[in-house]
Amino acid sequence: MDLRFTEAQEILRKMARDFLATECPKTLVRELEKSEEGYSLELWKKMAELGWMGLVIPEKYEGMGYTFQDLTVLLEETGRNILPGPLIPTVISTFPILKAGTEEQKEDLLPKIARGEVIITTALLEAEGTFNASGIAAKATPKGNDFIINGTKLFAEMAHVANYIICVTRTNDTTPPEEGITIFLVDSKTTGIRCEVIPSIAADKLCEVRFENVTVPKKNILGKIDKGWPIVEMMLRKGAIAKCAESIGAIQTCVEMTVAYSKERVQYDRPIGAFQALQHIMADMWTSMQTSRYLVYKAAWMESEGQPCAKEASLAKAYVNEVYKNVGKWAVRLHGAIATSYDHDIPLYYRRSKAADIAFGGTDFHRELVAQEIGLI
Amino acid sequence: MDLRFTEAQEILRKMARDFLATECPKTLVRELEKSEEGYSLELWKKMAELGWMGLVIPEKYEGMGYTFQDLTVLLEETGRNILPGPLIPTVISTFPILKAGTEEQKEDLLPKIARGEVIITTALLEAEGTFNASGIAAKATPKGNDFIINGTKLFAEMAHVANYIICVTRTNDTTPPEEGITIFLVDSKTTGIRCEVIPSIAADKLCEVRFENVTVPKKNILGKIDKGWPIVEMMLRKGAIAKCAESIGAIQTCVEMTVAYSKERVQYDRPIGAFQALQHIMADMWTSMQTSRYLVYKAAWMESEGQPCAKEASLAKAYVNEVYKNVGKWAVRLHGAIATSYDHDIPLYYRRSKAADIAFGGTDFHRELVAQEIGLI
Amino acid sequence: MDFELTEEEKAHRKEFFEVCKELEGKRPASFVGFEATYEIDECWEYHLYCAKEFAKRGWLALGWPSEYGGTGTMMDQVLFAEARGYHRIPGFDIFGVQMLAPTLLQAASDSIKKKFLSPIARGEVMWCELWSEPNAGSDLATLTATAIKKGDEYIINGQKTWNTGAHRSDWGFGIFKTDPAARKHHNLTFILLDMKTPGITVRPIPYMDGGAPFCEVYFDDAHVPAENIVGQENEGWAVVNLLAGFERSGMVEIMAMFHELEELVKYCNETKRNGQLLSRDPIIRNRVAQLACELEAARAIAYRIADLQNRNEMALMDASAAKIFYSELGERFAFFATDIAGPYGQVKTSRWAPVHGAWEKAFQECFVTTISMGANEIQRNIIAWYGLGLPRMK
Amino acid sequence: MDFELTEEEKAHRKEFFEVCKELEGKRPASFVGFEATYEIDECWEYHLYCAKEFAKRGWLALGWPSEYGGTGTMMDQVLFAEARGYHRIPGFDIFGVQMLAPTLLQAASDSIKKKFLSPIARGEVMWCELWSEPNAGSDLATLTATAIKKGDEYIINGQKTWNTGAHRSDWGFGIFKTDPAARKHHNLTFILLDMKTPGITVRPIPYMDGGAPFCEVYFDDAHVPAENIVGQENEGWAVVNLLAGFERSGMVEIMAMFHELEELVKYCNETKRNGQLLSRDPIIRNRVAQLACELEAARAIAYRIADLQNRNEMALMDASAAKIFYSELGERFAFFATDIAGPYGQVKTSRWAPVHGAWEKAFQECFVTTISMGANEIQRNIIAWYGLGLPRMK
Repeated sequence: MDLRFTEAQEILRKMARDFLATECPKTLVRELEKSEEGYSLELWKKMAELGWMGLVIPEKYEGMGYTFQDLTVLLEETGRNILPGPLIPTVISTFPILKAGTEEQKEDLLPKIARGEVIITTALLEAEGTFNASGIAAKATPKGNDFIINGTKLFAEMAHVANYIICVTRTNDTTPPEEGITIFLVDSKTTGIRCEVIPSIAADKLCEVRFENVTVPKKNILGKIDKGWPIVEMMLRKGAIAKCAESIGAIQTCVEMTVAYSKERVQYDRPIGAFQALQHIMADMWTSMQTSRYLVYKAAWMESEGQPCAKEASLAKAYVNEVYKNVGKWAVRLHGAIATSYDHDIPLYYRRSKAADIAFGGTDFHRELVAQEIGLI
Repeated sequence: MDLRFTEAQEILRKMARDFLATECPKTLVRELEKSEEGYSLELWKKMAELGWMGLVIPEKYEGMGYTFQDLTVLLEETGRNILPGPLIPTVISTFPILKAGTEEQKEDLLPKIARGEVIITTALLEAEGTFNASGIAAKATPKGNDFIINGTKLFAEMAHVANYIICVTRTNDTTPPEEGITIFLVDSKTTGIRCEVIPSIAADKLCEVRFENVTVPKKNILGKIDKGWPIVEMMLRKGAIAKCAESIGAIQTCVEMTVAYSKERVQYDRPIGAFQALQHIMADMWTSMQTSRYLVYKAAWMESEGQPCAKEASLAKAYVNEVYKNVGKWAVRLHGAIATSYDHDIPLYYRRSKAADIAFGGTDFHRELVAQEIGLI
Repeated sequence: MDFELTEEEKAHRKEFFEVCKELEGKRPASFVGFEATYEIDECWEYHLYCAKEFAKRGWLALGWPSEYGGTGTMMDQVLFAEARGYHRIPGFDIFGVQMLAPTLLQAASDSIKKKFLSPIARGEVMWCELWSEPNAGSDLATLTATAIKKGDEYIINGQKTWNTGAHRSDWGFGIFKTDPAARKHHNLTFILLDMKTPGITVRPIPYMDGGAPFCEVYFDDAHVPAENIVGQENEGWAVVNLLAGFERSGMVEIMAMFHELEELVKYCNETKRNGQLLSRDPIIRNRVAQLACELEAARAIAYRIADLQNRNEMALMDASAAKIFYSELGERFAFFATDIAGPYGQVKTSRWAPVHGAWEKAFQECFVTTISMGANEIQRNIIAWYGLGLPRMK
Repeated sequence: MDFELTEEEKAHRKEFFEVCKELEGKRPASFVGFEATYEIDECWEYHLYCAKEFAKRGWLALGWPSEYGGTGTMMDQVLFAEARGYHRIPGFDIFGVQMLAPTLLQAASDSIKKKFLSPIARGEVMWCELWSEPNAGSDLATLTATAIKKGDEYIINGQKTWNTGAHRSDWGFGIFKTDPAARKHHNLTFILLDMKTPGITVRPIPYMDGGAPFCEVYFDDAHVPAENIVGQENEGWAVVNLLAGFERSGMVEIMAMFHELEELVKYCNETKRNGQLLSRDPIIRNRVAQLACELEAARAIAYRIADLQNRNEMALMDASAAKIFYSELGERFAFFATDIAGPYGQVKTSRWAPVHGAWEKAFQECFVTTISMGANEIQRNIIAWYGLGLPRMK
């Protein structure tokens, strides 16, 4: 057991931190929030040069061949700084290709992803807003060598700029909900796809994607017909852990900024950080951060090692969701009015705490998974 | 609107407070906890002289003819001091007689209750421990002019010293659970009744009462056959409000003792009450007390006025249950180790917070009633 | 103890609710939450309209002495607040009507009262508060903005901040250092000033959710008539403390939450997830019920405060407790409602947003009540020090 | 970053768990919670028995230098703690083995080490801690019990309190004022003393639930050999601080809660209310799952501390955070489990009690961890001052 980052991870961390500090200042974050695209192509290209999008892609497909744990190390830094754009959607959408893609699909797409030429996202949620298979109503109907997709997907992050959309569809509605799901790799330029950005608290460009008689060739199926749900579960699990890692970074920034500010801000003739009531709140913020941190590291390690960790992923996500929102709230309150301003950095983190909570499953969704895993019948 | 106690209520309060301070010191409370009976006959007789057991009994039955609100004023004081014994069981068990008793039953029992000659309690709960009608399995079977009761009741407070037991039985199991309940007034000396005290956190002499072929004459039915459940609901409602009033008094003592101790106890060269972190905890204790208080007063007033207040009673009970446990917990923690001792007064209150929570329905039971009342379908 | 209203009070309450309900029908769709009053032009227009509607009924002078146009009782103020809160109607200038007017009635000279009370009662002049400065948030003793007397004027310089609605208001009341040499708490003067005075610049501060309820106000040699002060020169601290006592009635916010709770119940009764109505989910039932409990507890203590104030008794501890409680309940409500909405909890006002995006908005605007009007940490100090008599650490 | 144990560690862990599981089979039914060790005769006998079983395997000297009979590694200590916690096995004297032994190893003279370490490793001598006094709880600087040197003895007078298991223990270590005239923090000496010394009187303090894990200890001219001190005379404060660093490993308590969680799940899976298994109630599922999350978070930080300690790095902040977190989780666990049990949640050990009354007991005994071993308020100060570098108010 050695819970320190490896030397290579420390290098990755430091490079990422320095890079983001220079290349992704908060002025850019705010600018991108207000922009239509929600990401900077220039920054994206530089990230590609650093190999971020190809981090977990094997070297033979032009990736870096790093582990999932290494990815979470990077994401902790992107969370710490805030990095707007399609990094997480693209990286998480890469896993179904790695896991279930044909060699042809891999050879075609993975190098492009690694080079930053292709943005992918996943279109999972629909009108009911549930992460359960029962919520998938978008229908894919076979027609010759193609499938025709009809339905409306919601909250597909960055779909408006994605080149490909991993679309989770229902191909069989006579089976239990989990057993009739098929995943398609859809070219976003295909006729019949319409995309609209939903205004959201984190301005993270969640999209409504409408599929109206969208023709997708059979060869674009990822995995097997009707057998897509385990792949979705894998994405949700990896996505949950990834989001947790990002959240840990964000939580740390909130704690650090609050502690630093409390040492500077003078009221009643002393720094407000000298007031015990505030000290104890900050001690609790730190405690909740640190208890989250190793919970997430453990899940990331297990996932990275290929150990079954549905339980650990859900434990972490259910716990960190609440910690981030709570730490974010206290960061605002301890800063006082100044942190209610759009131009302050703290609300950037606070607003993202709500988006992070929702992404890859909210607290109650994951608690229910935990309940099953710990043996409640 | 005038949220002050009336002059008569102030007199009642003051008399009760002075009486209990003299007659029911904490040494007696601890003694009674350890005793078999759990109450002091001497004290009981003095209470009868003050008219407490007959407070809400009309004057024509030798009672005081006070209102339900007046009763809650008294109970706030008994909670403030802690008064062990069958006051609440007897008073709450009086309501079904007042409400549904025949004139004969009233004339027979009410004066005896008012004079302190008769202790009554209610046997409601059974093995499942639910406050819903579905939990009533004890069966009463007609036989000539009698009913034969079989079943086991649990958590019947002070049943081991009660002269009468209000026994809630099932007389019809083909109807919905609420529609086959009959209430019997049972002489506790009847053959076939066996009583055993269940050791409990508040040492409040909750009893298991076994009914084995217990013969009860038909005339001892309270209300009508199969129509007993609305009477139980009325008792639960009044009991919940009564318990809340008692709890408010207990909460107030916890807050007062903690504040006083924190002004005296010196650590690090100053009274611990000067530490802001503890000040804020005490401010929160006070706030939760005060928000509870007027919630309870409102429910007590509505009940007293005969206004429908199932919602208000459940709102109050669900809220106060948690406040009492939480204030009790912090009272112990702020006192430190000293309040973990059996000989300290604070744990007397803390332990009772758990018993108070359970009596007349726990938090989740009442939250569900609230959910119905606020229109969740 | 009696919670019953008199027949007259019941009649008034009915009328308050009826008028507010009617006004609700005219409310622009963009009015989501009270902060919209200051943020959106049509909402400010609506505010002015409602103010006139209230004024013509005498409702902006409830409980005032009749010589200043007063009508009704202190209790009417409470009942009116309930109606405005429940129906979420602006038109009641909290700075002018709720805070300044009672302060003037108690502490101002006759000439000031004559000059300023009537326009407030008529709903014609809207006020803002000029309190905090960048380096003086909770601690007003470290204020630096100055008002130096020169002849029959004060010359004001410096900066104020977090001034709600300053960009909309006609007049402002503020506190300025008039004797920089004097000792703390005896160097401040409470001054009324016309916001159109040359030398005053107002800049809205963008709020985290994109709105702008707050402003910064800059003073650059702004000349204000010396007669426009309340209380004695250099003794403005006493006026501030007096005014602070009128600041913390939570009834409007609490009743607004009652309405939000009804909307939440409706949403749960109408919305399916996993093939089941949200209202059938025991977890949701349990949590919504707990919100209802807390809300009712908040209302109960608000009534307690009203009862004390009706008898002109101090409600210091209760007011602080109420402020802490309802404002943090507001946070819990926002967190919980956005949770219930699932992925929709993050959606801003748009066709995808439940309840017009009110919950997402509340998730961000909840800080307006926890941080403003004496941050909750300060309120806890007040309860501890002045209420519980706990020693203040030096 | 690697959470994997080495093959050797895995083998050790397996053995620790196997032995503890076996010992669990011999546990008296009256052993409900660790406090029973001190409260009930047969539980104390069981403790002594387990100690011998551990000692003969060398497990009371894990990680010690081999010259003092040490076996295994620091990591083995952690794995052993997991096993003892999960199976709730006493036999490990937290005062002697966990706190005193490492302190002696770092700070005591060779003769002291030689004399005292071996009996600890053999499980033959049980220790108690003599710390707090009636007027010195968290603040040990105000201690008054004195040890005045006379020839080659200290004459001890005064009172100690909240001494866990003092009535059972053979020896005690304590801190006494040896130079009443010297300045704070330089007037205390760390002394080891035989509890059978004439002049020492031990009185158990009844705990709120009727047990008696704590004692008061009175000293009336008790003579103790002057050689029995650790560190320098008058410099006992440094020893206390050293020892405090060994005090706060939560692994045993955390693993005990894991077992309790399993019992809770089992109870919910087997118990019906309103005609339905408790485990089918979504509210219960949700809350039990949240307990599981928090418990796993507690274990994660305990591993973090183990990782630091394995490399001889300081774990000050993490240890304080862990202590706060697991102890308050213990409170939440107790509150929640007694809620789930409904009316049975109030029942003391008896035929009506679920899980032998463990939850009712926990409802009262949860304070042992929040208040003892540096109250959580003190732990929060430690994080704030020494961890976050926040200024300490004078």
